[in-house]
Amino acid sequence: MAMERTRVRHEELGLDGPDLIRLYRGMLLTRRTDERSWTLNRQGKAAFVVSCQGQEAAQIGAATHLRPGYDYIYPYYRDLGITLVVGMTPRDQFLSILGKAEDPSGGGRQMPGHFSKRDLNIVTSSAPIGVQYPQAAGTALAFKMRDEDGVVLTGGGEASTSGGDWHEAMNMAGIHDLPVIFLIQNNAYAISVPAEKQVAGSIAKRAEGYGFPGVEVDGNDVLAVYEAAKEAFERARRGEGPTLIEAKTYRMRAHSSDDDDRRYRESAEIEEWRLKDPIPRFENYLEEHGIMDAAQRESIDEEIKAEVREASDYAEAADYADPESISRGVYAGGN
Amino acid sequence: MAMERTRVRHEELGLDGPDLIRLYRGMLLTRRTDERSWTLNRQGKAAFVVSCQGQEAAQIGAATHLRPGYDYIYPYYRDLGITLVVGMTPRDQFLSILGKAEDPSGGGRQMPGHFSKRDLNIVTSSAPIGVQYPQAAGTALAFKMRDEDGVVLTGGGEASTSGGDWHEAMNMAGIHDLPVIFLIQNNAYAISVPAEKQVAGSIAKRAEGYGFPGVEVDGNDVLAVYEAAKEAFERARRGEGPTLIEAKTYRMRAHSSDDDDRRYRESAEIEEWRLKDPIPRFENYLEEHGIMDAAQRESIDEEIKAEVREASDYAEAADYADPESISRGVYAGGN
Amino acid sequence: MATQNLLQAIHDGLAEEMRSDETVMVLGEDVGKAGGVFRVTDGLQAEFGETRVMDTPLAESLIVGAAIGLSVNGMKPVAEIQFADFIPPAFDQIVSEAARFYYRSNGAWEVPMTIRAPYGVVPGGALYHSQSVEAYFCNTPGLRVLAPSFPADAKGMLKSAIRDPNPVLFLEHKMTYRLIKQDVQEDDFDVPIDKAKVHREGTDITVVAYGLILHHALEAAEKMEGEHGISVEVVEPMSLYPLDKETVLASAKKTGKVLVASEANISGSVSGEIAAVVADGAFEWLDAPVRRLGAPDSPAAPYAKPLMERFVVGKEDVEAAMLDLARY
Amino acid sequence: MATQNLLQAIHDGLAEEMRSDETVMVLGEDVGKAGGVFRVTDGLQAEFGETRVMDTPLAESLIVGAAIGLSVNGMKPVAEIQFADFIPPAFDQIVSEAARFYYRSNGAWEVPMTIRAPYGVVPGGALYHSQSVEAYFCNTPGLRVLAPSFPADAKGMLKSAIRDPNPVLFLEHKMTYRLIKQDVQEDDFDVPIDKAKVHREGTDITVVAYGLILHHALEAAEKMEGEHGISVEVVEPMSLYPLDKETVLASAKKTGKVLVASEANISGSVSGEIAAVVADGAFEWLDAPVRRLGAPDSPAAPYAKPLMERFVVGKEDVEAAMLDLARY
Ligand SMILES: Cc1ncc(C[n+]2csc(CCOP(=O)(O)OP(=O)(O)O)c2C)c(N)n1
Ligand SMILES: Cc1ncc(C[n+]2csc(CCOP(=O)(O)OP(=O)(O)O)c2C)c(N)n1
Ligand SMILES: [Mg+2]
Ligand SMILES: [Mg+2]
Repeated sequence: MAMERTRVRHEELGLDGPDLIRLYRGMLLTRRTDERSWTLNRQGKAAFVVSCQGQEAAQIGAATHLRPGYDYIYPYYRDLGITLVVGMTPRDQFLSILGKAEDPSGGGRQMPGHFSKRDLNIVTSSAPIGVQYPQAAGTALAFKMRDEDGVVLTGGGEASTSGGDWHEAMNMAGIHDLPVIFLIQNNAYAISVPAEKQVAGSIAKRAEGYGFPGVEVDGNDVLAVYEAAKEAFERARRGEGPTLIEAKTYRMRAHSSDDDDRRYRESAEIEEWRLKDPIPRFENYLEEHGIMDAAQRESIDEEIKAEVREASDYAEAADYADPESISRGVYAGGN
Repeated sequence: MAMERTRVRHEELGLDGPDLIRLYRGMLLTRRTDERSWTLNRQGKAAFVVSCQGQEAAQIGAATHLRPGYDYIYPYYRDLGITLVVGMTPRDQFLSILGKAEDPSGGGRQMPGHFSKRDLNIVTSSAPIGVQYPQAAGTALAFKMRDEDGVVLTGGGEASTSGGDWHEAMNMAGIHDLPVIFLIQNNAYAISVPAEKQVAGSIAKRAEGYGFPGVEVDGNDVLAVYEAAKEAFERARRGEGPTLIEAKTYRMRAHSSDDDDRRYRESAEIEEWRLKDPIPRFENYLEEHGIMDAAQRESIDEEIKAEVREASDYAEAADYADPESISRGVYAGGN
Repeated sequence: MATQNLLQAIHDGLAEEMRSDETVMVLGEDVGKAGGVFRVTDGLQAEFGETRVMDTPLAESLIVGAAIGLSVNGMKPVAEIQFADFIPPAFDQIVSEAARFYYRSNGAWEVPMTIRAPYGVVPGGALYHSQSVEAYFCNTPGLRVLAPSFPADAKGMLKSAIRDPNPVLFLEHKMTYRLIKQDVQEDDFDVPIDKAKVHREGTDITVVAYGLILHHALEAAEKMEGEHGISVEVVEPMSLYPLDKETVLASAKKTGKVLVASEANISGSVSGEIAAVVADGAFEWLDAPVRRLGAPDSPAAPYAKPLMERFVVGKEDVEAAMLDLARY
Repeated sequence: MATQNLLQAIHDGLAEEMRSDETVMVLGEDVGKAGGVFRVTDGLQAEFGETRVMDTPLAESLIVGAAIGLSVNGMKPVAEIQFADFIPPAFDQIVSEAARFYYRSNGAWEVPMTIRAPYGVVPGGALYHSQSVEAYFCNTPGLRVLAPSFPADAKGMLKSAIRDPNPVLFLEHKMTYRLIKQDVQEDDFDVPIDKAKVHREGTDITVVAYGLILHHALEAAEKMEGEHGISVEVVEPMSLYPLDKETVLASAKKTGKVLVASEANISGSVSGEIAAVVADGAFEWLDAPVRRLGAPDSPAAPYAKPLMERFVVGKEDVEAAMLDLARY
């Protein structure tokens, strides 16, 4: 919106200082937790890490609208920020990347990033890209059948729209006006494949073909995502159906700890995007509007770092599951 | 186009009288062949028939642009008209529905409607809906790799757009500007499921989301389809990429000889569409423009009926394949 | 008690579960007004409404995926795959997703979903309306694959499957839908979903079979007894995965001669697994090779009648195999 | 001759075929600049260009479907599935389409396509980067499923697979990519794609195995000979479907004791089929039950190391099973 503003953006969105600080904390907690995950990987303690750095604004801006434990979430492997907003903890993350018994996502069975928590309605996720979309549509249908106003948030990277499951779910959501939000974090790459080799046309524009709104937002601008998601959640709760949000962003780290991104992208490009890092960008906004000064920032960061360190220590000291347990729980209701 | 015309439609399209008669013959040959197929089914001679009645305009209008044996075709089970235009014959059809050894589509192995003919580049088709789309994209890619101007025509019913394969192929075609035409014959039903429970939004509009043109045409108007397809073929040959054509039409018979459509649609609706039958409609056009009179129509019909009868007799008299052959040809290059 | 065919029994099992539990629902292609292409869901939409009996788009991955999503949000969906031949697009949602939700979440997320799929050869059905797809699914821990062959069992097992907290693939031999009739109990009953069944006791040979071939085997067993004095024990696995090995092994040990028969292409079939179980677990009791009978390793039943007849395992094939084994 | 690991040998086989036949091409996710996540296609895009080594969208059904379409229009595509665990979305295109084109068209349409897929457990790979998917595909007439375990065989068989007019699923055990080294011929050679291989002659027991377990078995066989005086014959199927039954049966008849071992979940595994073949075809020669060794029937290898180690079939498991069988 280029037009002159009479109120500042966050006020237009009905957000006050504490709301903004909450958003900021969410983003920073996500970043610090992610950074610590890499450290544990580099130390040889975590076999695998998949990172969300650069995508915190998209995740926090959207997830803030969720009602934890009521709405359902079908996250993808980079959605650490989303899971933290609704109540997962850095401890959960470290238990997961270290594969410990207490890991709520799978007790050490699953790779990191395959989130699950029953009481938060974070539905167990996995590696095959895109499988969550029809599931999310089904979950939304159940809400609708019971006349409840629950919303389902699902999403993935831009490449997750290339598979059939995404399309089938979009179609189903459109036919039945289902309360589901598709949040596509278009971070420019699918491992090495650039978005122009992945996506013909435009993801956001496709929604129209299914008869519901699709919006493209600056995914590194937490307020822009917040705004788009606000509308989407309200629409869904009013029973008006799905929304597609394409958040344009960038994956700041390699695809995963197994990847070397120098094979396929230029460091100049990465540097360019580093300047658009959503966290400093939001810090600037907060400073500009007198909501947070450097000292406050510092103290929030210290607090978060302490929490993260403690969580990491806890997870390192935690136990693995009993190896014999691998044969248990194959079938529900007693093997 | 509601605007005043200075020339009649077919002249605008560069079509003369013989061209129009050729289109008409194609449509009528298709209709009569289809009718005879039902007769063979009712007589207990053909175990199964799937019909294209009502869709002849969509099929002939599009297929006329094909260069037989050069362009590739991935038809669907109702595309009898398309296969007849490029060179399959009523005899082939009857051999197929009777499952005889000479059936070019599969020597009696396949159900009717699962067309195949190597020398006509009609690629072997099957029952799982939608599988042809990625294949068609691949075939188009091969043309492009060799810098040839071959075009691939593929298509299906409106329900064939609901599966993932359609979407994956649309995306691939858009990314690489492939010379492939998606002809969707939206005949209002998928067996019993009406289009509004099948398709959210609009099929034709979806093309835009993939970055290429999508057009909706009156599928019962052979000239309208001809025109849309002409543009699509030219575009493809010029290397400009794919086109989606959604031909709105109606399935005049039951889904197949195994179906009873009275369970799910009103006879009033069928009657309404009978008035829009593409064949009488084109006859009117031809009469109006002095291209064909009743006597000519009669004699064309007689000729076609004779051809159809002869073909049917031939097929009835033909042999089945040797039962022992079922174990042969499982692997190419000598079992 | 009323005499019902397989189709009616399955219909009734479904309807009864829907009546007694409002979270049970049906989704699939043409399951609504049309009542399914085989009419298994006939009348259900009229009784339960358009949402609880929902016509879906033509997209099997969506059907199963949505059913998973319904099942984790309070519903007990019964998804219909119109023909088993069209289950491959749903393969990922079944084997990678439904079958693993519970295990991978360490017991947090159950998927109480049932997938019904008609399978097997019917005349004219040809390559894509005839297949026996069970082997594709019988290497997937977390999934149950059931293939009951009698109306009463089918009804009871479907009810059990719907109540079971695990994803169940429920296979219905479509050739037997109207062919096989039996007295079926009307009120509530369920049948265990993890037990094989000895349909007929015998001492000379064991035949393990399901689907249409089971019915052939039972008929042939009578004939063997009457015409050749051969006593045949006939075992139906009921659950193809996981297998009730104990029941199969007990019979193998009793007779010492085992024939495993099904309609599927022989190599890589479920019969292979059953034979392997016998070859390991009953070796010391075996008096003959573990035999298998099945379709040749050609894609599937052809359309033309004479070709189809050559392809399928017929009654005579079953008889010949029995005789051969008994005389070994 | 140069010493190469499995990965290098496969890379070279592919590169050589691309050099000698310009219709050979590669498509898949990240096969271009990145050279594949395991680097099997490293350098190929630089040599052959962006189209002959094409990065595709993330859509496995598209990858295989497009490869079919390429193959019927003059090309010989080699499609890469990034991990075998992600092959299910392509299941329909493989089993319903590629495997049937030739048969269903009565010999008119060949599909000379190869699908490469890395499979098997690697540490940290967990449930979805570890699977042995072969059983899903070994009930599909018209398809070839190859799983060579040594560099030279893999190179030769890949070349043969590319030249073969049929669709071939080519499985590569990713744990052995860099682990297994061997002298590999540089110039043109190919290896038959339908013959099993006797890696080691022996007289007491036969072990049939492939993938990492084959290497365990060969090591264990040496140990058995040295430490226990047990003579082990080791057979590698090479082609899992269709099976070279003759070679397996000949070995079974020779030793009379057969162990079939693989990394897959045991029930419904290809080992079951092999065991069934032995139990029927070599019955009279058998001196012991046909044994199988495999992973437990739990979904797949867990992420946490101690859990993963409990899941996989280790060297000691192979040794123990051999000893047990030999002493039967
Ligand atoms: C079905 C499937 N195919 C391939 C993979 C391997 N894979 C994992 S992530 C990934 C790229 C995903 O890209 P995108 O959806 O854009 O998400 P991003 O990682 O960029 O956030 C690929 C190819 C997979 N997990 N699942
Ligand atoms: C994957 C798959 N699922 C289900 C079917 C069964 N089936 C055959 S045709 C059909 C309806 C197709 O409708 P549409 O695409 O609109 O084509 P139409 O028959 O109307 O021309 C269905 C459900 C199938 N053949 N393949
Ligand atoms: Mg991405
Ligand atoms: Mg239709």
